[in-house]
Amino acid sequence: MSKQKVMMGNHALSYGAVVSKVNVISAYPITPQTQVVELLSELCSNGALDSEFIKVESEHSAMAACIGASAVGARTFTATSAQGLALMHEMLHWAVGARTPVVMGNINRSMGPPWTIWSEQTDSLSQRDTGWLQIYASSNQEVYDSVPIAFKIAEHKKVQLPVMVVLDAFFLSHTSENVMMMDLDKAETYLPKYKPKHKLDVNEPYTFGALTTPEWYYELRYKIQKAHENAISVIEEAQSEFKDMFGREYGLVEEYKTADADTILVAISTAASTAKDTVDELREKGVKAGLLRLRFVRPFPFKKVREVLSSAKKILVLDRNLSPGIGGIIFQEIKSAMYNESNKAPIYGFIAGLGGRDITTETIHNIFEEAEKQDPKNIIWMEVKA
Amino acid sequence: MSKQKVMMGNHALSYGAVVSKVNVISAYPITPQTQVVELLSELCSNGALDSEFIKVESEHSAMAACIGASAVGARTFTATSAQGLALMHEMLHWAVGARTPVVMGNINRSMGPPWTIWSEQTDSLSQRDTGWLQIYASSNQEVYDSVPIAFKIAEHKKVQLPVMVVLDAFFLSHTSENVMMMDLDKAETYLPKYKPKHKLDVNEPYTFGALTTPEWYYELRYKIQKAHENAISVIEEAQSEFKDMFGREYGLVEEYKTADADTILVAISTAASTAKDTVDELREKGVKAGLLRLRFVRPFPFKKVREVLSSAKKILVLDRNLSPGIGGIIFQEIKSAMYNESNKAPIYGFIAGLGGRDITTETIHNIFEEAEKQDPKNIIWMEVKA
Amino acid sequence: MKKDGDKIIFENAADLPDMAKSMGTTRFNKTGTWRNERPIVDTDKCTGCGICWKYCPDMSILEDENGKAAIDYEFCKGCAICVEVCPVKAISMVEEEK
Amino acid sequence: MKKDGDKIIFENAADLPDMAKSMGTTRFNKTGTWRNERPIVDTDKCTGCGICWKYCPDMSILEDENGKAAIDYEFCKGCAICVEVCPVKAISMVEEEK
Amino acid sequence: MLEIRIHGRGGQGSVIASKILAYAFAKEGKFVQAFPEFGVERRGAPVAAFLRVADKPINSRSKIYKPGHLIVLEPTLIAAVDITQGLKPGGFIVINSKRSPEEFKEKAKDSTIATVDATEIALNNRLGSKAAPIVNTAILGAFAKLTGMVKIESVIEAIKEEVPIKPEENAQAAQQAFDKTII
Amino acid sequence: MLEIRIHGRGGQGSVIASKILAYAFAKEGKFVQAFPEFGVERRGAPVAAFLRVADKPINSRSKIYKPGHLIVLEPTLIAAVDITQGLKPGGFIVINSKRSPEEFKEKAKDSTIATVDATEIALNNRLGSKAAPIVNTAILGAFAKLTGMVKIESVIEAIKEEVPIKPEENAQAAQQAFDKTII
Amino acid sequence: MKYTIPKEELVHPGHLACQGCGGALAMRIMLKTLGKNTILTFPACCWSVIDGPFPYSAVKVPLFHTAFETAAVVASGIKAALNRVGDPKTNSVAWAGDGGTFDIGIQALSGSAERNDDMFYFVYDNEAYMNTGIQRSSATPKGAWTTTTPVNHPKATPKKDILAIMAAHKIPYIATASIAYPEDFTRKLEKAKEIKGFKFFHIFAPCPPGWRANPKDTITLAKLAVETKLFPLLEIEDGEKYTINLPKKDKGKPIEDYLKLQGRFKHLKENDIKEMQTFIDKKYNRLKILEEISQ
Amino acid sequence: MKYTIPKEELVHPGHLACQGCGGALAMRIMLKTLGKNTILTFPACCWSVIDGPFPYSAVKVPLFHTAFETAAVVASGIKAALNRVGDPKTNSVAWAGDGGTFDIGIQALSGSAERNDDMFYFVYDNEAYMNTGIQRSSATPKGAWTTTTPVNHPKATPKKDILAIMAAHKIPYIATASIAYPEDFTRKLEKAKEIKGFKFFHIFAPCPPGWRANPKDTITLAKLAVETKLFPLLEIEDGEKYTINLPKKDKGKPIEDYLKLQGRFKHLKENDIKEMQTFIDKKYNRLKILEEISQ
Ligand SMILES: Cc1ncc(C[n+]2csc(CCOP(=O)(O)OP(=O)(O)O)c2C)c(N)n1
Ligand SMILES: Cc1ncc(C[n+]2csc(CCOP(=O)(O)OP(=O)(O)O)c2C)c(N)n1
Ligand code: SF4
Ligand code: SF4
Ligand code: SF4
Ligand code: SF4
Ligand code: SF4
Ligand code: SF4
Ligand SMILES: [Mg+2]
Ligand SMILES: [Mg+2]
Repeated sequence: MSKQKVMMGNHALSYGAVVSKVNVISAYPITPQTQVVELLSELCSNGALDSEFIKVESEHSAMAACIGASAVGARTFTATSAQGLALMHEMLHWAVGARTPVVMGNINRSMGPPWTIWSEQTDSLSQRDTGWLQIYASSNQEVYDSVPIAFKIAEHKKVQLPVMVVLDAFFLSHTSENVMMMDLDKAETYLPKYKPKHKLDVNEPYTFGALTTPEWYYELRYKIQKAHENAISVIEEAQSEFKDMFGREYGLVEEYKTADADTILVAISTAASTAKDTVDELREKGVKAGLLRLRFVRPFPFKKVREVLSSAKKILVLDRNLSPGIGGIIFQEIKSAMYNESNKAPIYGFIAGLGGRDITTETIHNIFEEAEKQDPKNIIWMEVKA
Repeated sequence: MSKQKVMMGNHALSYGAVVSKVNVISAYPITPQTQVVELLSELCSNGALDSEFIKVESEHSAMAACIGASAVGARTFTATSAQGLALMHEMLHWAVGARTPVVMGNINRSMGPPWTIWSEQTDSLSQRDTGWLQIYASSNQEVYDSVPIAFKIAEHKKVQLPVMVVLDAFFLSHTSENVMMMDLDKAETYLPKYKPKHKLDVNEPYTFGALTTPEWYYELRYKIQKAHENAISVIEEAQSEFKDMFGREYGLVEEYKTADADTILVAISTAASTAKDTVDELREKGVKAGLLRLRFVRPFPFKKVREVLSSAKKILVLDRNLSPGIGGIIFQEIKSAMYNESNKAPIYGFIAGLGGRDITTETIHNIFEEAEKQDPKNIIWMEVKA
Repeated sequence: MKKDGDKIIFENAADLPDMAKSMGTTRFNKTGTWRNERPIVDTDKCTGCGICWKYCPDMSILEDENGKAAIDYEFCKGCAICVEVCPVKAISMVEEEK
Repeated sequence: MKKDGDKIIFENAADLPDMAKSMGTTRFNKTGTWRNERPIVDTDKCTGCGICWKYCPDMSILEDENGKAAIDYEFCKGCAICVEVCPVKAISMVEEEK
Repeated sequence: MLEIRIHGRGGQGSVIASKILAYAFAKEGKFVQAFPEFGVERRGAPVAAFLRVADKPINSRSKIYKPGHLIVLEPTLIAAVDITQGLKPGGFIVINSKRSPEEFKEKAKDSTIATVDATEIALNNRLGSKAAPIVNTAILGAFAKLTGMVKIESVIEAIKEEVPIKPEENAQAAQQAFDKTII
Repeated sequence: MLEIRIHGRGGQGSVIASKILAYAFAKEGKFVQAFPEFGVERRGAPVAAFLRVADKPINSRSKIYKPGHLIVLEPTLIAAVDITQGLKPGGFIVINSKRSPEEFKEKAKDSTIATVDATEIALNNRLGSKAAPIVNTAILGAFAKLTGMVKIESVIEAIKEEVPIKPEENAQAAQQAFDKTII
Repeated sequence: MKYTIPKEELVHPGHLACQGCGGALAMRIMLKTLGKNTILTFPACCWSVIDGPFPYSAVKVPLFHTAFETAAVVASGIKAALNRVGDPKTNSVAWAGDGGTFDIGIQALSGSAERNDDMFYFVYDNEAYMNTGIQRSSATPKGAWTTTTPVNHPKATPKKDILAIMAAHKIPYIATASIAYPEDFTRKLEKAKEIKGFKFFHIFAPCPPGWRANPKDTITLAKLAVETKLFPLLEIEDGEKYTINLPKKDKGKPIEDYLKLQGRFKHLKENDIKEMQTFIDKKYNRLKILEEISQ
Repeated sequence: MKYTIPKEELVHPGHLACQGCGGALAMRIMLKTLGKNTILTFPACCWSVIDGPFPYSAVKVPLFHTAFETAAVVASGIKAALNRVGDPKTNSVAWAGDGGTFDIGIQALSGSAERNDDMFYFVYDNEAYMNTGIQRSSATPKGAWTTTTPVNHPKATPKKDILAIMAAHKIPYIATASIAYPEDFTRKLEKAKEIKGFKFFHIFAPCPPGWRANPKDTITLAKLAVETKLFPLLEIEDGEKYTINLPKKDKGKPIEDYLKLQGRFKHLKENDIKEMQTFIDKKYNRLKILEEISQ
């Protein structure tokens, strides 16, 4: 008995936390995330959500509060964006090392200075080395569904890692779309109460995080890497169970007309959604175009990516982010993932849409065109006023 | 009339700041960096260094103070490590966007939790997407020399970006080695007073960093990328001038017996230094081994790396760092840099030495041996108690 | 970089400063369009006491040739603070044309 | 995970907890080796007032069967606080064997 | 695909209008996107909101540059901003104004224009104050009337579900506007 | 390549000893590395410091597991820790002790052992207090005497340049230890 | 026209503040008094937007926009640099909102104050995070509505006492100021200019949209805040010497006068208002005592 | 043997504190009084090392090691979680050094205090960053040597007045405590256990290596700090009600008695000591006045 609503991405994210029955929320406002703290404050205060909301004085503290609460065994949630995410950075590393399965929404906004509030994925992608799992959504339905899925993965005994659910500023956060809501009871069947394997407990008192010499630190890190590797099958299970219960299907990646494609575009987030229209148009013109959207950037879906790209003749990567010095982050990730593969098709890297500049179907048409002319060694800047 | 001293890496770093005649220092203590703040405090207070030392309450503030001072046109310096570097994170992005040529020493220490103070490069390498230039030293002489070189690059009108000088915890920071000191006057000829192109100035009052809409943010980021590209030739010039004046030669990378090598090991920092002995031993046994040490990780020396690796039959990458989910960061960087190249030699990624576990010549021997047995698709963990 | 009145025009990236260095002023932004209502000064009543000038958050009270208050309609946002603070009620708000 | 007295022995990564969860105690660390000098209680003088016990930072004052102070030499670091605080000067420091 | 742009002032509820209208369409089985101008506009400053409506899921998640139709909450804006920028010919324009549609004809020759005195309707329903009437629900009634794209019943249902304060009055305002729209 | 390990207690100056000795070697044209145990040892706890010396630049930047020679600042440590762990046969051991070298013979049969009462020498030179004598300079004189690897003049020069407090007294202590070493 | 505060304007019109913004007026008064020899630092706050988009700016002095939590320490860095490579007489000025001061910026602020760095710190207090759309800050008064303190659970804890916190830092000069009393504000600025060390100003700055108030009432509200003793105008020297400037009379206006002009207090019951009045009276009395004992 | 404080030990011997560590003793007293129903949080500080390396620990209650700047808010998070998924009666306790409290942790601390979260916060104050080797913190007294305040430029600003700062937060309970007065400490802990809200303890904890003092003098120093009125034992309720417990007599011992046992003050001239004495007397007098006016 699911109900349709029209809601902005920020509300979809918040209701995702509601159906996940989170116990503790701690968050700090920042444009373009504010509707999340506002709606969750409202829902906590009117009883629709039975959760503690710790109204902290910074994002750094928000993440720290979530980590502390999670260590006691509470299901914890926060949300932020850009500067807030960056300010949390030390605690992002912390959540991973402490193996606290916090789930966080991040609204992609470009990094200052200069001040900016518009969409770009540099904020979250530049956290790629912290060990967080990252889900990039491309619709509000996906945002909503991804929250309980994220908890299910995060809390899994073979994973025990924090997960970020990432959505584009404005293009999703502030855009209202059709969203099918879950039934609360059914959601609880999908995602039962969190039962932690390790927790702070006066009846079984242990110390967590004591100084660790070179004797065992190495192995503790090794276990984090293994948890990332384990996460792949855990995700597949969690998403197939989700499909069985709610009918909506998600993969590690989304393939769109890739099966017979000569040229495959790799992208994430809303740009990947927009690209579907371009692929359709190109197909109409007889161009064998396809799209590979990475829904998960961490764990990096190596196997899937390699499989999908194995027979492409040309691989294009669209990055709405910049790692200064190397160009687009997804470009680097894809090249690296494909290096030791037998398919040696050239991979082209395109930058577009930084700082909220729009990425339209035309932009993506231009990318397909530019690929014909350019050297893959260069970083190709789309629509830059160079 | 240069004088030989025996000093620990932390003092080499501090004296590097002294010969650079920095105007403003702001730093916060953290093991294994404390000797830097201690020596600089001493030198500022006894007049050996004519600089303001702002003793802030956190690393976040240290970087913020440096950025503010740099924006007025002061030459600014700081140093930190691991948690401190992570705590600065938002301001690391800031220094790049604001184009403030701060120079920072970072002593590589592994990230908590659990608490640890030992060497590992994850702290600085996981800042690779912030846009900072990064120099990885492998001797105390190099640490010392790299500070004035770093300022020369950072302040160059075609660059204007902050630079990190990175050294291994304990293996350099606390190890005393022979260091040839520079003459102060000669150093000033090499690195004259900083003359900023843009600064906060009541006589020419401008605003920096105002809200920037999608109209121009994109192009400002493009300029940062260009600055990274410009940095390559600026570095080459700065280092050749350094050689002319002080006789010590540094490259973007260091090549060791790579010219005719079949198997090239890529590494950074002290592990790369230790590897030289292994290469020598292997050569003695008739194995055509070589070593490519990345001195600069940002700007990434694409051209050099591609050139050196162009005819290797096997490429091994040693990472004393972990980006959970993908393995070693240098491994990823190298694969990505080599993807569109004609040499498709397999690239193997090895993890070793996390959390300060020692990397000995034997470890590196084992790496060369493992490469014969392993699949390059896997992350290969050396000496892990798996 | 070119200027077109209060507006600044860049050609391309090369034309931009290295970072967001603002060389123009907010005078480019004619906030007079924000008004639904406009303040009108009754110069007969106005004593030139300067109180409205002192409190206008938008620097939109000018001094006319007789030392009386005058409104800068290019920028006045129509907040009506001046109406409120004038001790002799010399300012009143009227609707903007629709 | 195995225990060898106060020491904890892990076999390998699989044997470790998922994070640094400490299951042993610092009793593994015999800080008695830190001492250059050792405190000696003169049980004749000792009144059993408990003051030395109260102030020892290393939990190294025990109570003997007569209610007098006794030193736990396995852990006592030899700081001499107990010597200082004893109101009847019942404790004194002597050099450790060299 | 329908693409609609709404003009108003910061604080007037253009974004809410776009959301309610989107919801009304969704109730009729449509796929929708409603979004504000992505900016930092302040109370009083001219702002816009947007709406896409289609029969199948909407992939494109970029902005709207060439709207087919317009809704204008605030007539003074017509002097202040170029409301017809990018407007496709042959669409509908609804304006909150006492005046007749003809008076706006020159602004958009190819469009079908309707006017409604949403301000008066709002005030009659005690929605807002004279200085700040709440006209964003009333005007949607006029939109339904002018375009016939969405049923007034859907609009009214959407209002009742989405408007937390005075839902009945708002719904009534929409109905009255529907009735009083001058085309 | 020489590899030397120094044993002491936290706060006793083992690390400074390793640095001074390194500097002395450097003055004679050697390449050196001196480093502490990489730990969090506290005052009072047993600690170690290390030294490498070679004729050409030292590439290897890993720890020392098999030292050739030992310096022991604190005799009580011999009971507390296994000081000869990893020690290569045939090396030198200098111990701060009143006792004769023979009494330590069983600890390291293959080594040449010397003792010196560095504590007394230190106190005679007013270095430190009875509870905490500063013996780290004196013992270096004994090292020079025992091993002949480095000139006592170099050690003394290094002490004078590197020790900020009472450099002369420290230098003198080294000289006296050199003279009084019992091999 | 009569000019009771400096005439020269150092703020440009066309800035992006809402109609009737108290914070915009506060800046106007501050800057015209401190003068051109001033370098500004703004953290994230309404003023990061008010200042206008690149390549435009609303201020006529150099301005460095910085991260939300760093205003104080960036101004410290600027001052240190001025001492070395510029004119040490230039004022280094941090200008922040209440969120950037009471909450996320308090650590950097405490650090600069502890070092007694020679600079000005201004907080324009509109009692919430306005730039992001009216979320509670620790400066939000008890009982007030914000988007994160809904009317059924309005803010439960009282406004953080930033003056007492700064006084505890024993800095040479602390003052409160109000846009309704520009001459008092200007006098204090002139006085502070002569003092070396850390100078802290707490400015009361009504925000019409955030307070659900009519833009025209901005000055009225600021005046009532003083007259009701909610926000007395005062000075604290060296953390201990208190001087209350206004209100002169001990019996202030009732707090209702102030509350009723604002939508954010609309839900308050009679009892809540009584409690608030008691709180204000108690706090004011303590100030009076502190003033007395410092004589 | 006579036990004047609870007998049960909740700290294990073998911990890694230096000989004569005041901080180690402080923990011993605190934990035995608060008892087993306690969850601890430590930020970076000497206690992160004292606790022992993984897989060992020196405490018998659950302990979460956290990042340097986060002690207070992690304890807030723990308490919130206890309220939802655990036993709300369990004490959530942050235990931090002076650096983690006065400096890098003050923002999180201020936040938890402002929310009046139901928890304990203990600062064991050894007046510098000891874990990293004796660098100045804002708790370092004026005139003291540390490795970053060399003797020719010793610390120039006075110790930050954390009590006044916390009092400004109007939290229900603040106390000072000393390892030299365990019974007083225990009494205050028992009292605090009964109070809901934020409880702050400032504990004086001499550090032999950091103060260049003899380990045997740890208790003597702690006692002298009280007897010289440098560190009076007191309580502050609701930020306003001051009670001075010790020293009883107004005329304290001269500060020289305290200084001369410590190498970090060796360089001080007679004048410096006089100035310090004046500072102490003045501060104590102000406390007395605050005590009086709160009666
Ligand atoms: C680290 C970080 N977190 C959050 C934000 C978002 N943010 C920008 S301004 C602001 C509110 C500022 O409030 P205040 O300081 O009171 O100033 P006001 O907007 O009220 O003028 C917030 C939360 C940010 N820019 N950076
Ligand atoms: C972000 C960060 N910066 C710096 C450090 C290094 N650090 C660890 S403990 C410490 C000093 C702690 O001082 P204090 O809080 O006074 O405790 P104490 O060591 O004196 O017990 C410092 C600077 C760190 N761990 N994290
Ligand atoms: S209405 Fe407002 S903006 Fe216009 S002049 Fe009056 S005070 Fe200034
Ligand atoms: S306040 Fe009134 S009287 Fe005074 S100058 Fe303005 S309009 Fe004239
Ligand atoms: S010497 Fe110190 S550690 Fe040993 S028993 Fe006495 S007080 Fe305790
Ligand atoms: S303090 Fe002295 S008398 Fe009291 S118990 Fe200890 S040894 Fe005995
Ligand atoms: S929201 Fe308030 S403070 Fe911000 S600009 Fe508008 S009126 Fe001023
Ligand atoms: S350094 Fe000081 S506080 Fe730290 S463990 Fe040693 S004595 Fe205790
Ligand atoms: Mg505010
Ligand atoms: Mg301390």
